[in-house]
Amino acid sequence: MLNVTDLHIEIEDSFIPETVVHDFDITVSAGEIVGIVGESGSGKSMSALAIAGLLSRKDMKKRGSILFEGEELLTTPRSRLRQIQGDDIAVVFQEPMTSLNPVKKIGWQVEEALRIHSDLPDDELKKAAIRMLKDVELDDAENIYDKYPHELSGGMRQRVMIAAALICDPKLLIADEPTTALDVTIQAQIIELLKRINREKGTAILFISHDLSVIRSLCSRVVVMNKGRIVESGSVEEVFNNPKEEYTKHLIGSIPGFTKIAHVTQSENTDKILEVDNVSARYKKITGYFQIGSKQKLVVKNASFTMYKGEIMGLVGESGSGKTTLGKTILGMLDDTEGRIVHYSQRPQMIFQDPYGSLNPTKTIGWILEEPLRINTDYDKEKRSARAKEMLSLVGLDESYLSRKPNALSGGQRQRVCIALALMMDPKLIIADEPVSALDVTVQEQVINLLVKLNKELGISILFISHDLKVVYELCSRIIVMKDGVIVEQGTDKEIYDNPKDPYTKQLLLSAGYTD
Amino acid sequence: MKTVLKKSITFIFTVLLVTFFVFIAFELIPGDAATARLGTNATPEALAKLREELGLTRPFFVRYFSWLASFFFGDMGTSYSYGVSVRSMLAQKLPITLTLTLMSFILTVAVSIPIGLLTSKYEDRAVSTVLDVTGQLTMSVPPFFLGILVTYIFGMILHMFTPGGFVSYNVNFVRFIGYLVFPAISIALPKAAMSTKLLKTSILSERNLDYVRSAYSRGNSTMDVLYKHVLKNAIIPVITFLGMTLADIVAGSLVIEQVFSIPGYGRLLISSIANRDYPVVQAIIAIIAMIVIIINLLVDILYRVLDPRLRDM
Amino acid sequence: MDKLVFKIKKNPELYAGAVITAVMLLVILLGRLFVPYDPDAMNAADKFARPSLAHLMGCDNFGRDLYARLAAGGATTLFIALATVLIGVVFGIIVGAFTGYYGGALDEILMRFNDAVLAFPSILLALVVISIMGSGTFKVIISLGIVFIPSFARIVRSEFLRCKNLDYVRSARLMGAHDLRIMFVHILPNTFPVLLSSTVIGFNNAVLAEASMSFLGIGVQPPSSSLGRMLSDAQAFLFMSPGYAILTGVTIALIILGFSLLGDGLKKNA
Amino acid sequence: MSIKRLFALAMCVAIIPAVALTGCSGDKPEASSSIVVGIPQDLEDSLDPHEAVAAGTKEILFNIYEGLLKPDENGNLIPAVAKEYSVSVDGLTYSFILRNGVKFHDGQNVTAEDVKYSIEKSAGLTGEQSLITAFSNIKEVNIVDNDQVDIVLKEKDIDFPAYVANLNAAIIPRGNSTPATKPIGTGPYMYVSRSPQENMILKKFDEYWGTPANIENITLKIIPNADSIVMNLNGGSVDMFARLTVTQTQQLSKNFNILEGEMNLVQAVYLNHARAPFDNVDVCRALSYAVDVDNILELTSDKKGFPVGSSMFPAFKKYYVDLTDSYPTDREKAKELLAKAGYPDGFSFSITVPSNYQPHIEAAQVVAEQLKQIGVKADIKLVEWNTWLSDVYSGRDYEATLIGVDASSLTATAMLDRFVTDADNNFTNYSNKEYDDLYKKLFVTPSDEERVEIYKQLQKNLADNAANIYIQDMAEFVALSDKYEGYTFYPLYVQDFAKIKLKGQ
Repeated sequence: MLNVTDLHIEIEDSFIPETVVHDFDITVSAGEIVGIVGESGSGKSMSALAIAGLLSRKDMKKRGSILFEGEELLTTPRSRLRQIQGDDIAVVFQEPMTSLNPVKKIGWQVEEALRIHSDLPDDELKKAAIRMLKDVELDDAENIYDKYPHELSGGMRQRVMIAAALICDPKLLIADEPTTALDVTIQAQIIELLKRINREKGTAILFISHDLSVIRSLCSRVVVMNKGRIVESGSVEEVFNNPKEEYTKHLIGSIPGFTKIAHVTQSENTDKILEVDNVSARYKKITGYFQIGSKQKLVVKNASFTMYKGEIMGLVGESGSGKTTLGKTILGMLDDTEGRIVHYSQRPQMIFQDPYGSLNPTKTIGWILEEPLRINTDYDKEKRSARAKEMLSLVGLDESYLSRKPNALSGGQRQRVCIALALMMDPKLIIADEPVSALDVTVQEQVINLLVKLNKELGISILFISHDLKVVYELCSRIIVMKDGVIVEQGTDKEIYDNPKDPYTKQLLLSAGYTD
Repeated sequence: MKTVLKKSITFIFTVLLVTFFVFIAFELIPGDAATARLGTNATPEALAKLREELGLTRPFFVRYFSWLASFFFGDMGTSYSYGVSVRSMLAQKLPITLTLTLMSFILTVAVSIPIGLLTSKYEDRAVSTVLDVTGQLTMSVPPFFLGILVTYIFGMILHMFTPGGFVSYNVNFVRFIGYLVFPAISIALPKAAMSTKLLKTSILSERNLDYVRSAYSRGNSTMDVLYKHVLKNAIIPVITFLGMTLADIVAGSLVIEQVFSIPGYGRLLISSIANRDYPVVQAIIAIIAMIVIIINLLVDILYRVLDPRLRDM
Repeated sequence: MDKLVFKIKKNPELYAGAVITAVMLLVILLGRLFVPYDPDAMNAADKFARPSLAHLMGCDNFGRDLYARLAAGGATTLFIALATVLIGVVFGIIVGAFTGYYGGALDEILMRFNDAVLAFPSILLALVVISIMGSGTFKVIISLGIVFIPSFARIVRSEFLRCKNLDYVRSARLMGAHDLRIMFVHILPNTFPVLLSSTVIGFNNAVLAEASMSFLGIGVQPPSSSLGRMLSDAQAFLFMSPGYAILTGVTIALIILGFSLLGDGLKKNA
Repeated sequence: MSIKRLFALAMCVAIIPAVALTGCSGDKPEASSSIVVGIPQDLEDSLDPHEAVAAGTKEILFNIYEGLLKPDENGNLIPAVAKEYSVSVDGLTYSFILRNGVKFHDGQNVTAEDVKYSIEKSAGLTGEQSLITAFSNIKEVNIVDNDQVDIVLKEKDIDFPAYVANLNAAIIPRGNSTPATKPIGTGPYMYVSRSPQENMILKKFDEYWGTPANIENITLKIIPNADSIVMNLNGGSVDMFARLTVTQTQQLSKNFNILEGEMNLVQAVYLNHARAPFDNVDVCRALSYAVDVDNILELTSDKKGFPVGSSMFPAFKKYYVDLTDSYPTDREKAKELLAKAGYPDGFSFSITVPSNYQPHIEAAQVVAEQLKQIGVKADIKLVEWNTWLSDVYSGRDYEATLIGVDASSLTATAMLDRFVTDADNNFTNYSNKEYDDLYKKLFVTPSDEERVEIYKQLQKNLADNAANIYIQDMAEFVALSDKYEGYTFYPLYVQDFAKIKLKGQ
């Protein structure tokens, strides 16, 4: 059905034109699910968009051929291309938050492809749209039809995107990282939905992702890309069980969740580092006029746990479960809280999730690192920069980074600087709020190893907050599971992963791929 | 609904604040209505008598609140210099300025939206760069100079209107509107250029967002994407800008009325300030402030109608 | 060389703006330094003299050399606009920072003040302030400065609202930095790109406002002159020597054009 | 609302102005007997003749009101509401014989009661403050019979008839309760309506007792912005404009006749003698030597204007003495005098000028430039008219001011009374013993020749002591469209519309 041969894509953004995709070939037969995997910047999305005919920017040159049912898409006139788009080829994008027009109703957007490619009257369009919304397992579809995108959750919006794509029953669905921005439980549901549609409707799917485990559970064939070139391709079993290329091996090796790294068994050392006793936190939203009157929402409800010196403890839960708020409450960053928090170390530090927001873009790395010393100590310039250099080398970055600005660094490097920043005051306790979830798999692995090294060598205990059960399995010795602000279960990694008691924990483990 | 209530409270508070500003301002300006009236024949006793008569000797707060109370019930007092009720004077003057402001506003919208669309659609063609440059030029010329150029070219050379030939609305309505066309053009040109540029940049920035790509993926043509998807999002910042420019248009008419000798509020305000004619100045400034704030209120509501994300705020 | 051509193609406004602004500043500087005439020296014989070698741009109604006056007027206008924008930015930052960062009752009240001042058409407010303090270059600067504070305050406030919840601010607070340091050392530098482009726009508005004020007779007072003053004086001789008005008008237009293009260019690659 | 409709709306909105545009091309004012006269300022003070103060108001009210007597274009007093008058032997009682058949604009006949009421009101006998200082000399007003009224004075004052002809002594109907807003008089034109800051409409009074006016209706159009006056004249929307500057007249189109006359005022730099250094006569003389009047005229009004040497202008004919050459420009002498007065390297002072008089502002700039050459720095302080009135005129809080002073009534004393030490309108604080004695002698000498001699000595005194730096009686230009003729100049600050007529009418 789809046959792409030596596709080249060149971009002239900067002065010297840069080839982003080199001789890319792929074939997808009717009803087949093919995956493209690679790290960010490997050109996987670029090639998918080219196939969907969405790369029409003037500073971009495309060579090679894209045959779709015998028709050459690269050279067809736009008018013909427009007939195919939405009817035969449909696309689902990564960011559910921004891929829907914020000022238009859901129903109108779902039925849009049908309105373009058919001349059904409006009421027919509405019926088709509602049927489609039900088909993607959205309950009370009639009600959602008249809602606006901002009124739905991320998962529901992704389902709407899929409905909008499949309304004309296309032959090929291109899904560009549809599940990356979603929680693990919803991710599993979307994957199941795609499988069902492929089975029932026979729609071929071209699935693009950087998450190997998702590819493994969905696709029959896979293509591995790195820096714009195809490294290896073949059936999923072949590639995953005996990868030929070095790069593929390395990629598969760094999938977390199978090998334990840290193994500080919790000996009977009784000296605690942190005690959290019956803590709850409230989030105040000011609604009244002149600050009077406000709605209050309880985000954390009487959580209590204790942490011991030198331990890496996991705090797991989906987005909105209150895990980050609990982390902030422990550091006293929220003022509307109750309950007792006892610190057995001074100046605990925090590492934030979004590497782009956690470093002040206008300052140099050196300045940022020296800031805590400038505020809390009276070290002179030399002493401060010496300490900064020391910390940088500890996290594996050389001195040249001191004079650089955050936006000149990659995501991984920035996260290392955040860690260095946290270490400047040599804390005994670090609260890491999803430090690796925004990073690529290979980079994720490096940061995790760094955290383990710090825990071993400096004895720093870490409260590791995450929604990724696989990373938590690798890293943490004891784990707390939270749901809607309440701690549902806590225990050692064996107790949680081998015989979970709470039904919610079981469901979490299932969708993370731990089928025992 | 609650936000409207909140907004109207801020509206009243702001108007009060504005009138209070004006009152204090007048306390500080040297000279008062009495010296203005008596001029070179002012003798100390005459000044004292006239001040008594005009009630200028009452303490500051008494004067402010009595003015406020009467203003609230629509009685704006009598003008010191004309001896006529302020309301009747304003009833004559404000319609002229309001019509001029309205015409300039309509012209701004009528010019900026089509041209904004045009330049963003054919972005790299020569015509849009030419329009952009002329737009920049009209924005860089002081408004009164633009007024003079318009009068000079259209009035003296092309004789499309007689400079100074203002005709009041109750005399001949068509000629009244006809004459106001050119002053409206002189006010509207720079504002139209600004909003065109804003619309163009807003459209171009909306175009790079994800939902536009998904619209294309469903088979929309460039025109469909522009009209069905982008325009409604792009128009939102332009609406706020247009709302804000209204305050400038009102100020602009103050200057343009001088150039085109239009007896709107502008001239009356300046002479009343010179003659320390408090009631007239107070009334004009309060009314203008109210108009501007009402417009901001309307823009805010329109903002919520256009952008569903704000509806529940 | 073609690397430069590529850059210009990428951001034409920046380069066009920079060139025009540089030329205008050069013209004014040359006028101030090398023109042999004192801008106020009157000479009855040269009344309305045509541009000639002796007087590059001719003379005005008092026989004063127009180029010298344009240079002097240009310098005054630039000085006024700069000083006005300075007042507007400095106080705008202070007001914007505190209202944006702290919020609460202080924010509500100051914002209401802001709305009240913004509800005043700017020239009107300047008119009232001038009538209180009398006219003259410094009075013009103070009155325009006051008028510009609210718009800058509003811009700075929205930037502070955007930045105050970002992680790097939280981590600064976590390190024990007190609020003032966070506001002015951490957050403020991040507002500079937005502040820069609005400063340029503010500068242009100041030049235009000064011209309107001179037209209403409340701007800079003779014999010192600004471009706005000269333009409104030149208007009286429009028919006799149109050169006077046109040259002054073109000077103002080019200065503003240069700065607005520069502003757009800076915004584009900020 | 779909985008298509929004676009359509925008388009049709743009068409409205185009349509309206065609509607206004042919709007030439119809040439029947009407005229549009431009005035720079609205009549912002009261329309009651006994309260009107501003010169701009009085020059218009001259067409609406008349007193018992009336000045003519040569400065003589001609009978108006009164047919004739006679003076008693002791010079204390003036008997006025009323002209019968004189009507007010509301059709009522003028009665003796109206005359008594008007004179007593304007003299301040009925409580209000009188605008004519000399009227405080009136003891009583008696009605002899219904066409004779006697006015009895406290002391002799041979200038009394001139005060009666002053506009502030006009005759108004007793019945009119609101003269300030609804003027009713006996003049050739009657008031119709006004719209503040826009216009005032006057109409010919058909039952006028004297020679009737020619033009049927007059529209006084207010054009506040000096620079758009030329535009409006050339544009054809205004037919006549008085008191133009030279530069404005030079830019008018061919179809305007430019008539030249005198403004009848003394433009000078008035020095505040209570303030150093102007309390030193040598300093005042030094400045007078430094100021070159011809250069001022050359720069500001193309040499048009009549230099004066003292506080009197040529229109007063026999009372005027030409002192223009008392201070020929001599910078060396000026520097000597300055050194002698203790200011070898000059001093600095401020010249306050009202911001609404462009000619005075221009003259001040030239004076400042000239004084620079003797090391004296004069900076110009522009103030609003109202601030000038309160600070400079009544407050006398200034160093020097450049203004034009006119005669409040047709008497020579009106120009000279303000320099008597204790006169309350002596805003220059001039105080000179010989001047005061000479002035008092004026009221005692009956014979005209001696009075003329005293007036001349008073003027010499002002010139010798350089009381002020005298410049000129400015030339006045009136632009009149060639469709009209007959504009006549008066030695007073008035515009007489009655004499204007259509060409060939």
